[in-house]
Amino acid sequence: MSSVATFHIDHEQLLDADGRPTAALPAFAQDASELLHLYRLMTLCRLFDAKAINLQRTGRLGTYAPCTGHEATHVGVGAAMRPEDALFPVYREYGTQLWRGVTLTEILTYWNGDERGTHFAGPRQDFPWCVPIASQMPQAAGAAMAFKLRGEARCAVAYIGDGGTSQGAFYEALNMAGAHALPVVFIIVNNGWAISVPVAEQTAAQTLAQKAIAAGIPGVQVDGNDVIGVRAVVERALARARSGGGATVVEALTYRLSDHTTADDATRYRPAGELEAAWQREPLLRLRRYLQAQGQWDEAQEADLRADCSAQIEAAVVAYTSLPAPVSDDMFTHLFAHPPAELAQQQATARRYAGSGR
Amino acid sequence: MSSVATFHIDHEQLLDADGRPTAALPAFAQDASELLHLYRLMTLCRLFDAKAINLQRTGRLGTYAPCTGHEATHVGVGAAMRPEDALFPVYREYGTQLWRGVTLTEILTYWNGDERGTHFAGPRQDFPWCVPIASQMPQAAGAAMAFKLRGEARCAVAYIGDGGTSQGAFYEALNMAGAHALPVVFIIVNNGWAISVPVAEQTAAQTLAQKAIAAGIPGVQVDGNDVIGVRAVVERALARARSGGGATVVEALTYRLSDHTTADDATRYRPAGELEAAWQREPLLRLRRYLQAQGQWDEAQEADLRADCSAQIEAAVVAYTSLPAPVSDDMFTHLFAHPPAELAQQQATARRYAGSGR
Amino acid sequence: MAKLTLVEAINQALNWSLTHDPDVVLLGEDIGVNGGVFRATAGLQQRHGKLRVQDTPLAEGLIAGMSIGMAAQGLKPVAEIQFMGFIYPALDQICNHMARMRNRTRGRITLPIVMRMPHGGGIHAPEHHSESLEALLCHHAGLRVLCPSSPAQAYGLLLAAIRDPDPVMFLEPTRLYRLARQEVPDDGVALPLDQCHLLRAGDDVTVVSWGAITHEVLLAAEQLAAEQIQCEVLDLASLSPIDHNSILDSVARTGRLVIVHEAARNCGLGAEIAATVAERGLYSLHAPICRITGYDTVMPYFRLEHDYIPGVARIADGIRSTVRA
Amino acid sequence: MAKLTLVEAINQALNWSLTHDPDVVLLGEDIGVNGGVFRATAGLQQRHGKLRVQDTPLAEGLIAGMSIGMAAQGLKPVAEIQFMGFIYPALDQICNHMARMRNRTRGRITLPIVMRMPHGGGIHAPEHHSESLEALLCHHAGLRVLCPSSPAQAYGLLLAAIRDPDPVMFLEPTRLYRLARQEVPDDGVALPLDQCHLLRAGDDVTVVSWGAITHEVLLAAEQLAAEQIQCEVLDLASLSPIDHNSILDSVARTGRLVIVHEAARNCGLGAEIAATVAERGLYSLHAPICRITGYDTVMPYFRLEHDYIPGVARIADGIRSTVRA
Ligand SMILES: Cc1ncc(C[n+]2csc(CCOP(=O)(O)OP(=O)(O)O)c2C)c(N)n1
Ligand SMILES: Cc1ncc(C[n+]2csc(CCOP(=O)(O)OP(=O)(O)O)c2C)c(N)n1
Ligand SMILES: [Mg+2]
Ligand SMILES: [Mg+2]
Repeated sequence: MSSVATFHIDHEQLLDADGRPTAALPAFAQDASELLHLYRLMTLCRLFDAKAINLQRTGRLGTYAPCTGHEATHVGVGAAMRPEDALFPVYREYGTQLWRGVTLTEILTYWNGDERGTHFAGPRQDFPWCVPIASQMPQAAGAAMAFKLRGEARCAVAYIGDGGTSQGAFYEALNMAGAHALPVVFIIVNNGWAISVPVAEQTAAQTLAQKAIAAGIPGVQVDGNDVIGVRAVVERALARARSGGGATVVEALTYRLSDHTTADDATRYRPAGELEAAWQREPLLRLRRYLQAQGQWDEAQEADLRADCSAQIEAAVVAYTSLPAPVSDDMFTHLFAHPPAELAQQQATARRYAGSGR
Repeated sequence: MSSVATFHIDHEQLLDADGRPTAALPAFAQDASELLHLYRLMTLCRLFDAKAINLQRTGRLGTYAPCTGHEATHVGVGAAMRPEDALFPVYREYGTQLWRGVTLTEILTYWNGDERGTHFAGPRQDFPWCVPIASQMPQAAGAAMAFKLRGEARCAVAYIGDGGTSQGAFYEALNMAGAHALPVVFIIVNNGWAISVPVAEQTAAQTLAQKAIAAGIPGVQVDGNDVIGVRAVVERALARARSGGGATVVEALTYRLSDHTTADDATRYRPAGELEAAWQREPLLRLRRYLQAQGQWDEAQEADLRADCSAQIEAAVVAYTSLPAPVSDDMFTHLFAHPPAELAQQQATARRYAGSGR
Repeated sequence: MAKLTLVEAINQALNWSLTHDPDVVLLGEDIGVNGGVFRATAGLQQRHGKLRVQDTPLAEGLIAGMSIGMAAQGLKPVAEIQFMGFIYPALDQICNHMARMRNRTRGRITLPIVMRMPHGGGIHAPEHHSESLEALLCHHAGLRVLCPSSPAQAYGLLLAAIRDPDPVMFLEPTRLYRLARQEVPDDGVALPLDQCHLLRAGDDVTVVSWGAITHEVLLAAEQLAAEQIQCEVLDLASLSPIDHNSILDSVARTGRLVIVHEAARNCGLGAEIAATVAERGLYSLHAPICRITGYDTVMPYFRLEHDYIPGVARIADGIRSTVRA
Repeated sequence: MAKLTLVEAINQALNWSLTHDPDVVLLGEDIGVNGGVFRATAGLQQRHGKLRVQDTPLAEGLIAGMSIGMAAQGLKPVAEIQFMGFIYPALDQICNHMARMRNRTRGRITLPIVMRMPHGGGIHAPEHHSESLEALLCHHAGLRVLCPSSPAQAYGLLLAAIRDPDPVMFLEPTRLYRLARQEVPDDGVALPLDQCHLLRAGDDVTVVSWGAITHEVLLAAEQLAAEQIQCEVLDLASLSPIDHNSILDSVARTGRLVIVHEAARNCGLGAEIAATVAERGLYSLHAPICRITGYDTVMPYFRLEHDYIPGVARIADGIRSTVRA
């Protein structure tokens, strides 16, 4: 037997759990204002999450998928992208979306069962949340193909969870991106769990980044709680993609510090101690420690930031709750550019019975 | 960055294109009668293929998928399996099926559009031909799960083509087999082409064996024109699976020396010279050369074998052509164990109009 | 005897099957420790072990395909698809293989599989969690499709499904999972397949429906009774095959037919029922057939779901007009 | 002007679109150098280049999903599924996304996609190469579904499909690919969408069908004309939405309705047509509606396919009984 191919998977971490740099930091991280920008958005995500969960618990929001624990990954990816790139989210990557212009009000509107939440005023080319797991992946490859065909220096960025890596669509997209050297970066958010199924039951692969090897593209792991590492790794992958180098898979290792959604109860299935241990590695703390150590952050600033975030969130909640209720016509208006004549009758029926359903 | 995982893919070849051993041969290959057994079946496959193509060209058979060029892979896999294992073929792996007891008559019956061809008298647990590409793969994982649950020392063996490795179902099955250490061996027959699409357009992966890395299971390449190598590699993989070691992916490198099917014309898309070059590496020749060099084979034996195969084939053709025609009831009889009452009426209608369709 | 909700009745039927038939194996996403997102399999892994109640990787095509491989080797897989809106990746396995294997192999390979899945809307769930896609499955020969409307039916039909030697799609109305309780003896007695159920007798109009919306239909029938309109309410229960004879018999007496379903109208199951009556029972009809269905729109996000799902008022009006036509 | 077969007319429409609209991109399996297994795309890659006529890896879900991503960024993908029996892996993308994206995003993201696929049997092909699955697609709101029955229709409808801003499923009857030739000017003129076509006028009975089987229907109508039975033959062409008004108008005149399709009967498109007439045209009917369809069995391997597909005799008998009822 002779060896015909060799592969390895690298892991990147720039800031450890204590907020200490483990290597020379990239240029953007030399600029304190850049890091503060990241930290502010991460904090907004964290506080928004708490608010959204509270709204749900008090009957003012539908089922909600929290992002607590993922802020470094989500914000890091957002910061690495350019506005003209296209994002293919799953359902909890608010940090990236907020960076790109989606509003808190839109997020709340969506989770309250209203299509108007998916009509992003900001990043018009970004895809909406994608519930059927992994189906966004081939779509991202398609967008990348469009950019390539048109010779545009734009990239697609697609998210997927650890659970999502078990779906065929995930591999199909990676394989296509490899075969055509498409400008797309796939971000696997390995948060340890797919609802109740731990990643070790999902796959025997020791890393999820190595799934890239099947597609003949590079795969790299990054500490997903290290926003500097995430941004650096994703920036490199995007630069490579933008210059015709093709796709990359980035596995961000993080942890879902919340329930899967507000409809879930993680205490039913998570082993004792795991959650507590994960809180020690959480992303905000380490960045704050680093900023404090650099003399860039103090208690007062923290308090100001929190007050500022809370005000933003409250304003968003007000805007959200004051949206007029959707009407039955909304089911029909956007179905087709040229609606079939037959639909008019149904639309009239719907109007007649609007509000009379249980 | 630190490296967190390393992988390599091995390639096995025991007999080179000139029929010269490239390493010590395994025990079974020390026994000339074993090798002659393999050679005989490979020859039967080759001659059967010619006959089937001829039957199709002369209007006595439907579209047929030839196996010429793949005989070493197909027969090698068959020889490595045990009768109690379960086979999940695609559509052209006759060598494996014949080894296991499927008959030439059944093969012809199938390709002539008749379900009776899929009712194997021999290996009752083997799956029939599977046309929807890659869909056999999760089924094989399921069979392996059944063996595992019941504590049986049996394995599933699933075939897939190079083109089939682009389908999500392929990866889903590999991943599952890894996650549960299932007794299954996946044989990727890399014959260079998926109809008109060459493997280089199918994927950027430099080997197809490395697709196994995505699933955390071993992947190995073998010269698919070397029946000794194929049998050895698959025997090892099966022994591992049978003893609880889990799944393996075997990539057999071979070449489709024929058109995709009799409905295809490969001259439309294959580069000049490729076919001719591939004929230099074909599987029968090298085994014959080896046997001749060992003094185990001569012209007279070859002539006898060919006559014997032709007689078998002619007998099968006679049996096939003398099968009574299927009847319209055949559409209904095996649909359900307990057919819904409503179907009786349709069955009667079908009988009334049987044979009257264009 | 404790009264059970529909989801508890399902749990009881699964437990009974696991206990009495060593070939029964459960598989699906989050059905193990977590007991299923609706708790249908709660406690079963603890009781029957990790091998017989298996969490799978997140891949519906895999779940269906594995079920085929397992069933062909003699097991009786009962697979869960977490929501019916996620059935699509499994359709290749279900339609191209599960439905066909017995026929394809002339009875050599048979597939006693049950695919369970929550069906329908009305529970304020996110997008794709409220779909009614029974027509897709019913269009494929070789499958049976069931949809219970009460805890006792759920228990008896699920047992029947698990015991049937052929694949059965088992649609569980989410709106009913916890709506009402009923005594459901754990006696292992299955209900017959291929039959519809009479929920209410009446002479003025035949109303056919199934699953969750039978409850709105019964409420409408109640209302109409006060107006002297007596509805005969048939619960299909078996969506494929349809018990057409029972429907035709009823229409022969009432002369009027209303079909109510939650799924989209175009090519929904209601069309098949209407078409069959227009073929085999046309001369019984005293009025046009009436379908009251979801609209030919996408199932909306939940704020509008009760404008999509036929409500009691819409159903009552449809029946009223049919009776008065 | 050269007379074209149906598959040549499709090639011509694709070539016209590639030539006149830089946003049009073709993708699929074996559509490039090989020109498609039916030669529908023959010569197009040579003429328009590898970027605009792309061979994809072998994955239908990928093809559909990529089409969505491409369309959302402004391209007009025309994707080929090699045979309709292989549509299943693409259904998640088609039904959960393609059909819904405009609605989901309130018109922000629109998807001008055409999915082309060979439809139906009768060409002695292997298993899974002869399926008629239009009902699956028609049941989903947000999609248009077309099926031409002549070269000129194929050309005009395919151009219309490519120009429509919403996703269109384009079903190509394999039996007709090379059956007959017709003059088809390459003038870039599209046919209107959402309309059925009158193939033959008559007063005694309305016969509705689509795709390949329209030819058997016309042969039957010819035969019956000799018996003084005048059939009005409507070719649906647009399978979703259905042009119900034209059917109802015709039935209002003839009083009788026969529907002929190759797909399985249960929950087939014929049911929708019959149901609609039983609702909106019941009082016109002088006889029971009659559906002549494929059976509720698996499409058999090809030796029996002509026992499955309704033949001229079965169609003529069905029409005859309907007229005499
Ligand atoms: C096709 C499909 N199957 C099942 C589900 C139900 N479901 C929603 S989220 C989820 C787990 C996803 O886990 P992962 O991909 O790790 O993402 P995470 O929620 O951890 O971010 C499941 C099974 C779904 N949405 N889509
Ligand atoms: C799901 C599906 N899509 C498309 C096809 C049509 N088709 C039949 S064989 C084939 C190519 C298969 O290539 P490969 O997997 O390399 O196997 P080979 O024929 O070379 O043995 C295609 C596209 C199919 N059978 N199934
Ligand atoms: Mg996860
Ligand atoms: Mg191949």
